[in-house]
Amino acid sequence: MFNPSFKGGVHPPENKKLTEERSIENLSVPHTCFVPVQQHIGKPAIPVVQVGDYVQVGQLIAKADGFISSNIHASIPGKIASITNGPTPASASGLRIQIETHGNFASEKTPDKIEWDKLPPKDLLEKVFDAGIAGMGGASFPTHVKLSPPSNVKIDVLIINAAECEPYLTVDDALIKRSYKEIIEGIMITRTILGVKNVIIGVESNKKRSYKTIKEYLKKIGEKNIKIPMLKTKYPQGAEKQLIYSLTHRTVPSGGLPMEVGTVVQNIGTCFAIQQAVCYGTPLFERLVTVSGSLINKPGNYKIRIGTTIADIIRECGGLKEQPHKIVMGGPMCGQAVETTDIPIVKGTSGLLFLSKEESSAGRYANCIRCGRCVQACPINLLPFEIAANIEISRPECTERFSPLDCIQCGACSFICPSRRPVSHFVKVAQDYIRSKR
Amino acid sequence: MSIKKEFLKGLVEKNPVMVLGIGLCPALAVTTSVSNALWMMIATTFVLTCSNVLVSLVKDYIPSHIRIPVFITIIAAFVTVVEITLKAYQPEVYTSLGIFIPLIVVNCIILGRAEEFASRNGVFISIIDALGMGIGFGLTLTILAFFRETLGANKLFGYTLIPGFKPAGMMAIAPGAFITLGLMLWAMNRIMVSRKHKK
Amino acid sequence: MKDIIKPAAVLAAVTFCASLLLATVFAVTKERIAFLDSEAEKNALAIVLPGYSITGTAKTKDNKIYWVGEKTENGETINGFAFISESPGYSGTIRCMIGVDSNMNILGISILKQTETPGLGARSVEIASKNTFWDVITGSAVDEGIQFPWFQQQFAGLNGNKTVQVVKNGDWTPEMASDLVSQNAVSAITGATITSKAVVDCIHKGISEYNDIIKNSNK
Amino acid sequence: MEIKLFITILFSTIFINNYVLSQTLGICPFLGVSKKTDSAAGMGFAVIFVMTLASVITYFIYKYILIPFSITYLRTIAFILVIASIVQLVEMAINKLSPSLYRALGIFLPLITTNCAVLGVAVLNVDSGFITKEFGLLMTIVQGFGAGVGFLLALMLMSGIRERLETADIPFNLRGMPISFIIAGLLSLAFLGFAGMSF
Amino acid sequence: MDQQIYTLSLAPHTKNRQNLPVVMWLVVLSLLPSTVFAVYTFGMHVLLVILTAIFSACAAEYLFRLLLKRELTIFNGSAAITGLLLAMNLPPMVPLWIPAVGSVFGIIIAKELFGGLGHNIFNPALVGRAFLMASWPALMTTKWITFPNGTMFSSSFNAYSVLPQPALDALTGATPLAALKNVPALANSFNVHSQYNIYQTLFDISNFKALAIGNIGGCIGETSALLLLTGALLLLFTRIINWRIPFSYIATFALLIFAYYKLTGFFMPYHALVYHLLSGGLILGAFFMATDMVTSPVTGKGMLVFGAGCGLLTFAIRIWGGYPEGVSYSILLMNAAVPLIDKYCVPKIFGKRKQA
Repeated sequence: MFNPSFKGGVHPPENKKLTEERSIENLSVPHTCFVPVQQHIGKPAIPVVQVGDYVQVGQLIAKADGFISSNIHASIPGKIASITNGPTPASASGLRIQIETHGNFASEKTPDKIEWDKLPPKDLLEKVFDAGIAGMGGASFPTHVKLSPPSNVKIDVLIINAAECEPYLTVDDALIKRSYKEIIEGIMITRTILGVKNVIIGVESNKKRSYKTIKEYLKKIGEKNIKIPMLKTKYPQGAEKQLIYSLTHRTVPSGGLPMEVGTVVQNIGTCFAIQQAVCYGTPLFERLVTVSGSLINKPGNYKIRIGTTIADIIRECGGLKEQPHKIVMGGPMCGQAVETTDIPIVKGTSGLLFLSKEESSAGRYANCIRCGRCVQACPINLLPFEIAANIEISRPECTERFSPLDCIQCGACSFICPSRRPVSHFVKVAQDYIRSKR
Repeated sequence: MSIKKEFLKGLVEKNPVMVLGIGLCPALAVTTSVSNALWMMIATTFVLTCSNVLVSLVKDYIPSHIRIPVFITIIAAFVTVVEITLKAYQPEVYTSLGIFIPLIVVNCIILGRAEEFASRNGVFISIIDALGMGIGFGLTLTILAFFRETLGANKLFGYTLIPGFKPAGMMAIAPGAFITLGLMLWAMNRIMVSRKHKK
Repeated sequence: MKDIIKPAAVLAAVTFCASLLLATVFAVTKERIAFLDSEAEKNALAIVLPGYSITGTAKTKDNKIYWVGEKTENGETINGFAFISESPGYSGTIRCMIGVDSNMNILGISILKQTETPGLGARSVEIASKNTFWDVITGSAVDEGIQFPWFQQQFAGLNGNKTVQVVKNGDWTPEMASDLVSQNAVSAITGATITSKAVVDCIHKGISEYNDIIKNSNK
Repeated sequence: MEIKLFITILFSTIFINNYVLSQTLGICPFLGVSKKTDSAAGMGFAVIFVMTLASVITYFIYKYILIPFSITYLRTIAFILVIASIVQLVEMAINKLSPSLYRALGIFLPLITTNCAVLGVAVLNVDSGFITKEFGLLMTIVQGFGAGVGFLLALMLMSGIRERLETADIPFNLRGMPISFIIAGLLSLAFLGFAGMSF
Repeated sequence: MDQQIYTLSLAPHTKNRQNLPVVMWLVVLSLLPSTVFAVYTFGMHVLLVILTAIFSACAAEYLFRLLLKRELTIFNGSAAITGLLLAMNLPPMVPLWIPAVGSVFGIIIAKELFGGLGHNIFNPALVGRAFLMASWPALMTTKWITFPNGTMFSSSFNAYSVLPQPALDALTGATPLAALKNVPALANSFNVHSQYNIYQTLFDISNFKALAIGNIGGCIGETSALLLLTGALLLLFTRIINWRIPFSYIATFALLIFAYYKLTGFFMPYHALVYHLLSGGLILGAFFMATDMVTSPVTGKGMLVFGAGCGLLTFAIRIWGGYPEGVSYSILLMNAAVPLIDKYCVPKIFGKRKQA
């Protein structure tokens, strides 16, 4: 009842039942992969292979361009078939490295685990950078950047985001159930890199089993500095600033970064990737994806190679019951609807949903009835309906006093609106207008 | 031609209440009955005509920076004349118009015409202007009063209109005045717009 | 210097002329206004003190005027008193003149001033003509003679020492009169209970204010 | 007892007989300055100030000049000149003493001269017989102040509503003045709830 | 290769199930118990009044939108709710043209002229009622039904037969609140020098029962406190109405009423408090009319202020005002203040730094 939480938020129907109990399955390796060079926030990586080259799994194929960028690795062994533009999650036409399967998988041997606690933090950070890890929660911010705060900033808490507040998605849950030991190790590595002592893991109250698993394991290994309070189930509990507030009651200033209040937030999937990269030198070339929605025949939590196209995944998951109304990459609340099934999975793809019209269509929207639900739901305390009203009558210049730039695009307002108004879309328009004017 | 134009402009195209939006207080307050509205029209037109005449006569002798106080004094004098006369010879009208007789002074129509028209034009044309404006003002009041008296009291000139009809008392008080005038303005706007379309 | 003197002179001249004009108009109408005022007072007194002759006015301690009248009945001289009282109505103040005898029995009231809703509260002073607008314009109107508003008529004969009750029986008819007097009540104007109560309040206020004065002057 | 009387006067002028909404005085500035709440507040405070001041000054003029000389028929002319000069003087004084206040209120002051509610409150002070009563000065002050507060209240409510209606889908011909009258009518309908209130 | 083009749209891709029609019909559903009860106790005429009100509200909206060539919104149910709420605020025996005229005025003047649903400032049902009150007060204050054999007054009055018959008639012919307001005058005029007896009669336990159940004089929809609360619970449970407005409304009102009776030395302050809470339109107003989404504030703080304002005004009108009941006028008055409340009760934006 009194689980820690933030103000506002909504309770979307969870729809996690579809995949909650499914353990992680490996999806068969596709014949062809399209690996985009832009899978993270920052500059796109620069390809370091030529068409016709043969690559091994985990081989570097594109190099980070500068500090805020990430390395890209081959996800399947084979031949570089092309380096051309095509649809990617980031844009309708982005540079993709096409790899066609060639050669064998036998070389994929698990190397021996290294003893990371003997290495200095700088080397650990180097390994994270080499592995090309970017945040697995969705925003895909290069992890090594987050882990190297400026020297004048004092970080005292590391927050691990396992809230997974989006409906349908169960990847974090499934990962915890299977690899909680690795995750805790990853957390410890991250803690060492940052040089902080205290860690807080945020898990929503609807994932009781995962919560128990971690809690018991922590007790067993006698770790006292990692706390795991149970969060109230509420969307957007996993949004960075909301999570920080729920767990520490610190308020990240508007337009500011978590480190300004002495915190760093890492997704739980990222911790797992860090552990893999540091202990085994495995770069990030595959990830867990929840494939769900009412129209897919075999929903589940799959381990999928980066670059696998949606079309391949549909085939591997038993095909579709009928043509979906929408295909969404990510969660239904702030994920992205895609136009074609040619789009590949990237590092930040946590879910792939095949939604029917009943599940996802808003239909025509009606007048705002000023019920104030968007105001109650907004975790940032904005007045979304006012912004929407002004945009609707083409007065974007009047929206500035309602600070649309503070909006985190969580979509709670659109979700809750009884008039079915695309409120967060209107807010986005206002944001674009104000940004373009500056 | 010009005389006709100056006279007619007050009725429609520059109607003080409906178009310029001035002289609203008396328009709302005294329109509980048609006879009140007509008396208001007479009183206002009288003051307006007299002040226009006097202003256009003395306009050349008044230093421009004190013209407003002078105009106000002139208007106030005529208003008081009306006030005293009504009190002496029409005591019932005096009571029912009440405070709105002295308040003719601050009716923007009068000062507005003195400032805008009479202080720039000759005596005769100023009279025409005053008559047009006064009658335009009064006409609006009368129409408003007609709706309010018939619907609000089921009466016309104080006599029952349809025996048995239960009038809507709200029309006789302030809310009725506001709403009726609002609807009249709406109708006027619609007519004006459709006219413009035809042209 | 000239900049100040000339405007000042013009302004003074205009004001002077205006005052002169007004003084003239006032002088012409003065008598008529005075006549109307006294006439109005006389009429009101005739209503609230019916049959009494006014012997003079008196003042209370705080300078409020009241009227004293007398009439001879069965060889005895009876005093009557009239005074003015005010009370807030539905919109604005209601001012009444009230006539009582020395036992505080109400002889009559007259509403001097009210700004109530026409058709509702204002019916306290209106006499509904039975002629309709159409009767008047077709010339078939009947002369109804001088009438007195029924609402004010009801008050005559009530006991001012007791609370006057306002009852909602629908509009007053002569048949209701005896019943109402026995209840010390008046029938409210339909739909204007607030106004009706305000008039009653006005009477209560006036009577309580003048009660002692009148009792003392009687001795 | 006296306190109760003053509360009654104050309450009555603010709510029961609100100058704008139930007596339809001061409609022009009420509609003209109610587009934005900020300017409405500025105007409202300026009116409170001028009304209170005008009540006091006209009280003295009426009691100590007009009555002793038996020239009460000059009431209208005297009051309007006094109000015009008060406004002028206040404007100059504020300009000298507090330029920041002048920036906030200054632009509204000239508009007040033609606000019939100001002359209205002065005339009503006389009409309600406050001048000759005991505590008359206090009563006029309370009435003047209350009238100003009532004006501010009506103006603020109106401007809030009009600001909100900027995004409303009002029929085109109804925008601006007509809908403002409808709002005023509904406001005044709501204010009927105070009718007949007494303590 | 798959050439199918899928729907593109911005997030979110899922929607709350509670959309506009659902909201509207839930409101109707929550009003149903008290409506049915009213028809049962007051008779079939009440059903006609309710149907007339609903029909004319819908017809007015339909015709207005048709004439102005605007989108027809008649099926979103809001006009029907306006009609129903208006009918619930009318005395049971009004002639049928009263609900018709009231609905038409409310819908057209208070709602459609402002641009229809969502743009109106005032609650159309309350505007309709205020219009009827201002226009035909006689019809609006006399058409009550009394229960000669019902619980209200009859049994308790037998116990206090000191009261003369006319006083009994005066009390039973009115609504509970009007009866309460009349006590001093009644006591004076019928020579019952102590008001004690009359108050004791009014505050008899059987009357409180009647107030809760609803077999008592009053407007169509306001008499049964229990059934109204049942409906209100449904709305609170489905989160259609926010608890803040009813809570702060009733709390403020109760506090003021209690303080007033206590401070004026009234001998039965607790009874008076309960009597005030249960009688009149307080529950109907606080849960169903003050909470109208369009005409109430959007922010939490604003809702509390709004409710408190309603409570204060209701208290003032009931105690000092010209009418026995003040709920509808206080809500209407606070409706006017909503834009200002919204403007000045904006919540602090999360993480917003203070302007330097």
